[in-house]
Order: sequence, then structure tokens, then C-alpha cells
Amino acid sequence: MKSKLIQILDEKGNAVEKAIGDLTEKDILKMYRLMNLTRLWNNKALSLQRQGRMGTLASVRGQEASNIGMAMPLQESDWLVPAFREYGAMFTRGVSLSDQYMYWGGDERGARFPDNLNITPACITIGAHLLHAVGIAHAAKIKGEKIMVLSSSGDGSISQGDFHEALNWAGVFKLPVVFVIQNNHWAISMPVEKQTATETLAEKAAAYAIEGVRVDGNDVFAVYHTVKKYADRARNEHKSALIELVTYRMGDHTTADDATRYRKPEIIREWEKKDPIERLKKFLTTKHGWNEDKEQKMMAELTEQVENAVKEYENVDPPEPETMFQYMYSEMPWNLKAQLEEVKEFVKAGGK
Amino acid sequence: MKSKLIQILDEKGNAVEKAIGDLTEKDILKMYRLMNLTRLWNNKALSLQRQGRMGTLASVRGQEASNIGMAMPLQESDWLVPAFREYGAMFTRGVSLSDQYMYWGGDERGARFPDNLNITPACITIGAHLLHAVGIAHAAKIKGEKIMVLSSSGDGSISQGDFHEALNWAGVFKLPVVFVIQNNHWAISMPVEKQTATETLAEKAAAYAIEGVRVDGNDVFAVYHTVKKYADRARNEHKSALIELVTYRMGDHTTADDATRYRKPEIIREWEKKDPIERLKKFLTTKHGWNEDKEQKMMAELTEQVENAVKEYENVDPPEPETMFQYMYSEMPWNLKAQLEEVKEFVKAGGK
Amino acid sequence: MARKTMIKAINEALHQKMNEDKTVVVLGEDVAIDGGVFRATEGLVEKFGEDRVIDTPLAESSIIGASIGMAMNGLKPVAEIQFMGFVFQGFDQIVDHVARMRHRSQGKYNMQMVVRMPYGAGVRALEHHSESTEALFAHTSGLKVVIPSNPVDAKGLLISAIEDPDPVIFLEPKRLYRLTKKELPDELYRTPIGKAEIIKSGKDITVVAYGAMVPIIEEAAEHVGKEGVDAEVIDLRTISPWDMETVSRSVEKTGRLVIVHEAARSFGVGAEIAATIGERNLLHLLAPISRVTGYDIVPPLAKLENVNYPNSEKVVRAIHQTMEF
Amino acid sequence: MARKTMIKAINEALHQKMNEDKTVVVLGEDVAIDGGVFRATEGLVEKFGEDRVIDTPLAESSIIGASIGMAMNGLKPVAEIQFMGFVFQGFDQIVDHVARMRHRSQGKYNMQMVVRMPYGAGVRALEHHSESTEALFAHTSGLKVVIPSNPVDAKGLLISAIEDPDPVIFLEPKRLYRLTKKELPDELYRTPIGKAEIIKSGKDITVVAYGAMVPIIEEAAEHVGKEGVDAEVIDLRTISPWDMETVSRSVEKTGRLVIVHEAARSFGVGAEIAATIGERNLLHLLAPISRVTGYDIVPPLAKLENVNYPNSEKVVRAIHQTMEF
Ligand SMILES: Cc1ncc(C[n+]2csc(CCOP(=O)(O)OP(=O)(O)O)c2C)c(N)n1
Ligand SMILES: Cc1ncc(C[n+]2csc(CCOP(=O)(O)OP(=O)(O)O)c2C)c(N)n1
Ligand SMILES: [Mg+2]
Ligand SMILES: [Mg+2]
Repeated sequence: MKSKLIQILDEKGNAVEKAIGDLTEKDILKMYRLMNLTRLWNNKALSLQRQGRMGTLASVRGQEASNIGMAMPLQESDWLVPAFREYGAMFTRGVSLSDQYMYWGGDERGARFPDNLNITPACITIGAHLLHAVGIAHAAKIKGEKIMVLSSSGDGSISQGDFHEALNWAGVFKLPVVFVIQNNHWAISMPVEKQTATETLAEKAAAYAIEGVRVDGNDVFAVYHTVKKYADRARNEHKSALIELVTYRMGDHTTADDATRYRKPEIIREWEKKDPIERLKKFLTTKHGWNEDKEQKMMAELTEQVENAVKEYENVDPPEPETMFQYMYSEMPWNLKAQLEEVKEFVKAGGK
Repeated sequence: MKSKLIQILDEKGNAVEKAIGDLTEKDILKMYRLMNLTRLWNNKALSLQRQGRMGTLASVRGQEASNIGMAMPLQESDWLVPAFREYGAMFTRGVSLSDQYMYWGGDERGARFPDNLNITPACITIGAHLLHAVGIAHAAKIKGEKIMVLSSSGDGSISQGDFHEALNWAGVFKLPVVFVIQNNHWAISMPVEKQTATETLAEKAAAYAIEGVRVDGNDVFAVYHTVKKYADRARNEHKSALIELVTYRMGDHTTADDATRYRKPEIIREWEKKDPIERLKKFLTTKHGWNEDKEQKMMAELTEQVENAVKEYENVDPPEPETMFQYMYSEMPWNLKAQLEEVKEFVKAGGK
Repeated sequence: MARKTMIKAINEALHQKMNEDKTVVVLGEDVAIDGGVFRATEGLVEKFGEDRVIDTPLAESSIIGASIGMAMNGLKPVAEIQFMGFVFQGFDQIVDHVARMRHRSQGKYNMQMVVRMPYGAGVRALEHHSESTEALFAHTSGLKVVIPSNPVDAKGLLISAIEDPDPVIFLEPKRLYRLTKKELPDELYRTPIGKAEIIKSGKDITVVAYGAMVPIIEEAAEHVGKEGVDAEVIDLRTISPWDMETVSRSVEKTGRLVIVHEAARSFGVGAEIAATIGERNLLHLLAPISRVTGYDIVPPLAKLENVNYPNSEKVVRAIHQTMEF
Repeated sequence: MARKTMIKAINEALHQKMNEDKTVVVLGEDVAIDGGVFRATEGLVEKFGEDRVIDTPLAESSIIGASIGMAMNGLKPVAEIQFMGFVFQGFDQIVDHVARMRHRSQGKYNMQMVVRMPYGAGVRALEHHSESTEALFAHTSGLKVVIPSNPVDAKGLLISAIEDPDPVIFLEPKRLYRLTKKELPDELYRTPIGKAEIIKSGKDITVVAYGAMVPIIEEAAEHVGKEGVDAEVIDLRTISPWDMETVSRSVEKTGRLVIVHEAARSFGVGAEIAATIGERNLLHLLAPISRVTGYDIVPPLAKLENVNYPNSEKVVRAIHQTMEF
């Protein structure tokens, strides 16, 4: 049972005009900017990492259309519940570039998103956050809020019990939650074919009596429109859905990984032809008069944004030991107070 | 997507002759005996429980065809991996009546099955044992054993993450395991409709690229033949399957439960018409010259068996405190040795 | 005011809080139509409806995980795990998410939620129905762990737990659910979390317990009282954060300490109390700190349940040994 | 014999046992083609094939649960959990089934299996990559918990663990994986489970640790040695069952004890050691037993990792305080 792949913008940059729908030039340019911004941020982070100025990083290269396309259709009161390879989606919703540098640089303070952003912190334990998404949606239903919740996770997440439980719960209670799977073909060294015996991930939706669809995840138009359709349905009709975005992890799993151990580099060249940014650029060039001048100007602006974010990240004072203790509870219990005192005394006595 | 219900023996005792297949009169009489034995054992346990001579019991009444029908097709080297409402299946495979009384009477020694029986102990944590079944099958595959593994669990188990993980693993590794779900319509007070949004449980098989079928679980012929078919396939072709047995929990969830709190007693009368034993009796009467004489003779024999088992159970010496300690490890570590000494000293000093 | 059982007290706390605060919701297996297998949630669905009293699929990870999301989106979930033995299916959600979401989001998302579950032996039930693994929660930073020992505290502590901005693991001694009745104040009241209660003051020896063991140490104290040993009896009520001050002050006075819990001894709650009091009060100690506990085994089924279970006789013995040291 | 790292020692133990015993299988996420994210299982799939070296779906409950079934059906699985922080998805399988199957079946089914996982901080990684929750396993009756501190023990203990008829939780201090090399015997050898090692004998104070903390206490002992304090340094190697005799005898001699672990302090492994030694050796104690540990918090990300982590300076300080008491 193979669900067909939804595509609007093909690898050559040709689009099914009609399917572009209500996306204005402004929208499309916004997408293009965000996709490029995400890639620049990512490349910079990788190079900082190599220089020892950044922690272990999970590169998002290749998944920019999935990231931006899933976040753009969300309304402000909707929720984004990400795993960890979604900073493009986070930027789209307003998370700052420097906060993400801080987070990946090993500074927890970068995980504090502004109060008005409905984004949950990165979830590292695979699959667990799908249940948080379900709970947020369940609360919305109880409170009568007209919102929806979008969770994003990788192809690896479909093997976890929590994936099943989340979709089952959403099906039973008819909750406004859309489960997006970024199928980037790999879970570290495990190809998606070894994760499950089904041909597609979308078809798993049937086990929960919800709809499942499969989308070209490198086609930002298709991602946008599919997510929008199901997000709207979720918000209006309290129907859940499973959306498989077929994309590719162009880099190593993280900077601690070496993908050449388990996959042929040739495959990367194949997927480079499907690059999500290239195709949008071609489309913009053909249809919206995009040119190298505009490109260079935009890139200069984005690069400056990224550089400023790096500066901010690198100039911030290191976190105080207090920050390890202060968020554990609303009020520190005696043991934490005593331990914080221990730290302070130790530091005062010249300890390191 | 509603899978159709496989039935051979209908509620009136009429059977699709052809479909009875290779079942001999002897086989059928064996089934009938075992189903009655299970019910007698069960009724006796319930009455012992009311008299305070037995622990909390999960009644199997109504599910005798499912129990016996799933166990009969197994070969000696196959494995049965039950939850806790499968003692009919256990008896079929050779577990003694008195051992089961001991177990439900709160004496762990009843859980030691003879070495030659491939039956795992009752699994109380819903769903967990499905993964044990998968592991047994996986080992068989690795060792090249030509066997299969049958797991049995309730309709409630399909909500657990472990259910999903087990079926996914079986699908990925193509293991000889058959997952039988005894859909008795209830998980304590939760009707199966609230457990999942799908119409049937069998259709969930699609999410794992394995076959799923739905069987009248009160029809011992259908249960037997379906399980046999998929058991043989599993053994011979290493194909997994999901079999939903549609049956009914005629009693309370356990003796600690009061089902009138959440279900109308009328429904029981409906399901009494579908009683698995009654229908087989009618069939035997019409087709195999079964009569009241034979019935009474059989019942007398079975009742004696049960009474003997009760005697055995009630006459066994109470377990020694050692038994709490001795099976924790192959060899007791110092802390257990010291604690066992503590117990002995305490008892010696007159402690209670 | 009327005499009521602990299960009734818990039920009353839920009724009153749900009535007072519309953001409180109850969820779990069999909590709605059945009113909970122990009847803790009886009558709630009739009064507050299926939206706020939710019969869930049979899935502990979901129950906890969904509660997390609900708490993030402004509700105050009170989740029930049917028996403590089944909480491990949802353990990742508790230790990796409930306990950490506040820290992970650097204070943005409180986890104002309660996970209730009956714990402990003494009801002659099946496997997994007699567990006492509170130490695992106590060791998990970010959680509070509360265990009442009587109806009055059960109501007051549960109300405090629901109002606490931090996540509370609320362990109910099922053995005591219906064992005794106590005069229960009708109004909505709070019993402070983190504060032990000195049930009986005494000068010779301190005896500490919580939950189902409290009646047992009271009995033991009464017994040794007749022999002239004046025991101070402390009910911890909260084991994380436990009330170190109260225990420590008591040991300063008595110089002797017996700790009682039904959980396995090794690496249990008693170890932390003994270790901390040993650290703080070494010079006050007139005898080694003694632990009376369940053994390092699987909680036995009915036939051997009592052999594993601490009783007042075992506690009396430990008191004697400590006094005679 | 050649100088090798701990990760190499672990890899060698797996190679040699798999070679010797065809029933040993290895399974986990990324253990086959990738050779494990830390390379512990490197080269195994090439040598022993995909049947015995199994890349699994991303599902910890499955990894443990399937291992249980394999053990029941005559294999000796060595499961890898990629990081200790992810074990909780499989925690029910461990505490409710691995730890209990032998008892549940009254001796019919051994759980001869090993669950390996890297634990601990010190590699500046993401959340859930620095956990040290060994106390939760130690409190679970039915498990053995082993933690090597050097390449030689790592190999010998892992071989013993695979041969042990009981289930072993094998915790590998990832910080030490490549930190130092030791002369590693080439042959297949065993290091006994349940036996501590006295790394350095001394008469003034006993310092106990395990895993990643061992080099730290060695360093501290060396430091105070120069000041004239003669510390006895003990590597526990197994924390359940821990070698009480060795520690107790040492404290009889020295009268002083410092316990070091990176896990959170409260209700941690140190508590049990302190409680038991306090019980047995009260009259030998010249000073309170001291614990140097991580704090009761979520293990911090890179920027604050070192502040939480015990180091030799903190241990030296605790030794000073204990000596000066
Ligand atoms: C529960 C759990 N187990 C193991 C890991 C270790 N791990 C981190 S990422 C990863 C692979 C994830 O693959 P996928 O879900 O496809 O996401 P992707 O990395 O491709 O974005 C694994 C196994 C984890 N983070 N959580
Ligand atoms: C993991 C887990 N959670 C909760 C329970 C408590 N419990 C015991 S039986 C049961 C219902 C089981 O329903 P089902 O799977 O349909 O089996 P049945 O009782 O109908 O045979 C529940 C919730 C349990 N045993 N295990
Ligand atoms: Mg992936
Ligand atoms: Mg059922």
C-alpha cells in the first residue's frame, strides 16, 4: 500500500501553477529567505563546531523546505512541538538565531523561548514529545481553544511505542494535532527500510483511523499546502493527521557522526539534484525575476544576521551556577539550597 | 476498513462442514472436554474465592473457545506466551490444574511449569510479553529452529507502546510469531471502542506489513483453523500475523471488580446465545451422537479432576520463606543471605 | 465533619479541587465510569463531565505524556496510574520530561501536575500490585514525592499537591484506603508538602516512617512505651524533599533512630535518611541507625506477603536492639 | 599484550566472547554497520554476521524485551542502549521483567543477558547524554550492576557479565572510553563481579568510588598523600551487589570514609554505602561519612558541566574536612 507522493515544485524548479494557490510573491520570498537563513546558520554552526566554539550539532541541511514549509502555515496561537532537527521551523516562528547558538553551544539559557511563542523546547528522547503534542491539543479541546498543534519528528520515531500511543490517543479523542514526520531516510546509521516493514510511513495512519499523506519534503510548496490543509482541518474539525515529508539528511547525523561509515557518498550527489533551495531559486528566477544581484544582496543581509547572532552568542557572560539549580523547582528545597551554598563556598575558596 | 469475521461454527451449532477440515472426532471431543474443564476449573476457582480460599481471579468464562482453539494447533516445540487470562490455553498444553490454583491462590510455586513445556509465566503488565514472544521467535530464527511463537493478549494491549514495537519488530525481522488478541470487548471498564478509533483490531496489522484477520472467537473451529494456518505459515515461511479473536468477557474483570457499574447486564444475555461451549455441544449432538449420558459421564470425570486439583492445592505445605529469596539470583548475594538469616532468626525467636 | 476513610478523603479532595478550579482535570484507566478501581475518583465524571474526567486508553506513557502537554497548555492534570507496578511503562515520561520540563524550558513551562498511584502490599493481590518503589522517584531531581498515612493528611496533602506549581508524585498506601476512619474536616484545606509530623514526641528513640508503615510504628511505640521506652514517632509525609530538620532535631534529642519502610532495603529511602543523619548527627548517635524494611526481593504473592512485610513486632525488635546497643 | 583504551577493551571482550560462544548475540541501535556510536561493537558484524549482530529499530523497550525472549530461548544477548539517558523507554522491561523472570518462573528461565550502556558526563554533549542513574538499577532487586573504571577491568568484567547466569546492567563511563590506555592481556579472562579492588591501601581515610570517579579519587589520594594523609582508595567495580566486606574492613582500619559519585546525591548509591557502614561500623567512625557527588539537578549542558562534576579538588576538600573533624 504505497501512498502517492504529493509534489507541486519539481526538481527542475517547475511548479504546478494552480497548486501554488494563495501563496503570494511575498510569501514565497519569505520562504526563500528563511530557507537560506537556516542553511547559513547551519553552515556557520558547523564551522564553529569544527573550531571548538560550538557543541555537537545536528545539521538540518537538506531539510530546509520541510522545516520552513511546516512552520509557515501555523497561526500564532498554534503550537510547534519539535524534536531537535527543527531550528529552521523555530526561526520561522520567531526563535532567535543567537538563542539557538547558545543552546547548541551548551548553554541552557538558549532554550528559554519568548513567552508569546508556542514552541516547546527541543526533545532529544525520540518520540516522547508526540505525547506532549497530544496533551497540548487535548487541553485545547477541553478549553475550547480553536488552535492546532504540530509535532515534528524523524523517521526513527515511528519505531517507538510513544509514536503509536500518541497517534492512538489523538484518534480516540479526535484531537487537533498534526504529526509531521521528517523522513530524511536515516536514523543515524539505520536506513528507514530497516526501521519498519511498510513501504511508506504515511500508511501507518490507517492503524489509528486518521488520514496519512506523503509529501515531497524538498518541495516547500507541497509541504506548505499539505500542512496548511491538515492544520486548518485540525483547527476547524478536530481531525488529526499524519504527514510524511520525504526528504534527505544531507550531512552526518551530528558532528559526532561519520556517515561515510554506513552510506555511499554517491547518494548525496543524487539528492543534491533535489535540493530544496536550488529548486525554489530556479522557480523564483523563472517566475519572479529573481537574479544574482538580488541573491547577493539577500545573502549579504542574511550573513550579517548570522554573524551578529554569533557575536551575541560569543559575547554573552557564561551562565552562573545558580542557573543549574533555580529552575528545578518553583522554589528551591533545602537540599538544593544547601548544595548551591556548597558550590558558592567552593568557588569562593578558589575551587575550580 | 472492516476485516470480515471468519466463522465456521455458528451460534446454532451449524458448521460449514468443509471448513472443519482435518479435525477428527477425537480432536473435536478433546476440544470439548478442554473447554468444559476450563469452565469447571474457573467456576470452582470463583467459588473458592468467595469463600476466601483463593486470591483475586480473572475469570475466563466465555473465552474457552479462544483459549483452547489457539493452543491446540501448536506443536510441542512451539511456544505459548500468554497474558493472564489464558489458563484454558495452558491446560491444553499441559499445565496442571493444581499449579494454576496455587498461582491464583498466591503461591508462586504454581508458576513453575514443567521443563518440557514452552510456556512463559503469566504476564500481568499489559503488552510487555509481546516483546518476549518476539525475542523467542528471533532466537529461533537465529538458531534455525523450525518453530513458532504464539502470544496472546487482550484488546487493552493494543493501546500500549509495546504492542506496536513488538509487531514492528516482527515485521522488520520476519519472525515466526503470531499475535493473538482476545478481544473480549472490555479492558476492565473500558469498552474496546474507547481503546482505539479503528473499527477492528485486525486492521492494525497493515501498519506493520503483516497479515491481520478477524475471527469469531467463540467458534473453536474458526479459532483453531485460523491459528493453525498462520502458525504453520509462521513456522514454515517466517511470516508474522495478527489474529483478532472476537469474544466476550462474560464475568467481571476479576473478582475485585463489579461490572454492573459500567455495563448493562442485558448484554450478557445476548452473548450467552453465542456461548462457545453450547454451540459445540449442539454440533456434537447433531453430528457426532453426543447425548446427555455422555455429557454427564464426562462432566463427572472433569469435576473429579477439578476436585482433586483443589485437594492438591489445599494440602500442599505453605511455601518456606526461602522461596522468596532463592530465585532472585542463581546464587544469593550477601545481602539476600543476610536478610534470609534475619527472617529465620525472627521466626526462631517466635516472631510472626 | 464526619469519620471517613482515606479513599473517601482522596475522593473528597478531588471533588473539592475540581469544583473550585476549572483547570483541574482527572485522567487515567477506569477513572470515569468505573470511578477508579479503588473508587478514588467516584462520582467525578457525573459531576464534572467526560471532558474533565477522562477514561484513557490502556497506556501509561500516554497518561503521563498527555498530562505534560495539558500542563503546558494551562490545565492542572491529576493523572492516576492504576497501580504503582505499572508506572514503569510511563517512567521515561516522568523522569525525562515531567521532572525536567521546567528546567528544560528555563522556567517557561511549569509542570503543575499530580501523578497519583496506590502503592504497597497488604492486599494479597497479583504480581505488580504490591510495589513500593518510591526511592526511584525520590532520587529523580525535579519531582516531589508525597505519601500520606491517614485520611486527614491524604486530603490536605492532595489539595496541596494539586496547587503546587511543581510536579508531585502522590503515593497512596492502598492498604490503608479503608482500614480506618478519621474525623475529616469538610472544608478545602491544605497540609504542607515537605513537612513531617511528630505524631508522638518522646525522648529515648526516634522512629521514622511514612505511608502504610506509620500505623505500624505507632503500634510499636505503644508497645515499647509499656516497657518504659519513650519513642518519638515521626511521619515523614513527604519523602522528597524530606523534612531533614525535624528528624535531625529529634535525633539530637534521642540519640537513636529506627527507619521503617516496606520497600526493599538496599538503596532505599531509609539509606538516604540514615546517611544524612549520620553525616549531621554522628556525635549524637548512641547506637547505629537501624532500618526495618522489606527485603531485597520481588514483593511476594499472598502466601508469603506477611513474611516480607515489616510489622510492629519487627519494629519493636529493632527498637530493643537499638536501645540495648 | 598492548596498551589499549577502554572502548577497545570492551570491543575485544565482545569479539572474544562471540567467538568462543555461538549463543552470544549483540543488538542495539547502530551496533552493526556503524559499529556503535562509540565503536564498542566495531568489526563484529563483519565477523559474526547480521544474525548475531543486530541493528535494531529505534526502540529501547523492544531492545530489552526482545533480549528477554532471546535469553528464554537459549541465547545470551548483549544489548546496547545508546546512552543511559534513553534507557527509560525500556525501563519497564528491565525492572518488571529482566529483573524478575527468574523469580517469576521459579528458576525455570534464567535471564542470562547483559545490558550495556555508556553513562555519565564529561563529554560536553546534549541533554540525556550525561546521565548517571545507576541507583535506580541498584535498588531493583534481581539485577546486578557493574561499572568498570579502567580498560583491564572493563574487559574482564564484561566477560564475566556475559557468562553470569543473572542479568547484568553494565555501565560504561563514556568519559574514560578513550582517556587512557592500559596494558591489556590478550587472552579471554574474567574479573569477578561483586568484588571491589583496593587500588591503594592506606591507613588514614577510606575513599570509595566507581567508574569515571576512580581516576579522580586516585588523583585526590595522591594529592593528600603529599600532605601526609595516607588514603585507602577503593574501586567498587560492582555496585549491586556491592562489596560491603571490603569497604567495612577498610573503615575498621581508617575510621574515615569519603564516597564519591557523579550521580545526584540524594537517594544515590552513596547513601546506601554510608547507611550500611554507619550501621556496621559506627564505633569505628572518627568522623561523619562524607559524600562528594553531583548535585540534585538535571546534568547540565556543556557550559556548566564542570561545576556539577566532582573533581579531585572537591574530593581533596572532603578529605581535609573529614580528617579535621
Ligand atoms: C529514545 C532515544 N533513543 C536513542 C536516541 C539516540 N539517537 C539520537 S538521534 C537518533 C536517530 C534519530 O533518527 P530520526 O528519528 O530519523 O531523526 P533524525 O536524526 O533523522 O532527524 C538516535 C538513535 C535518542 N535520542 N532517543
Ligand atoms: C501496564 C498495565 N497497566 C494497567 C494494568 C491494570 N490492568 C489489569 S488488567 C487491565 C485491563 C486489561 O484489558 P485487556 O487487555 O483487554 O485484557 P482482559 O482483562 O480483557 O483479558 C488493566 C488496565 C496492567 N495490568 N498493566
Ligand atoms: Mg531520520
Ligand atoms: Mg479485554
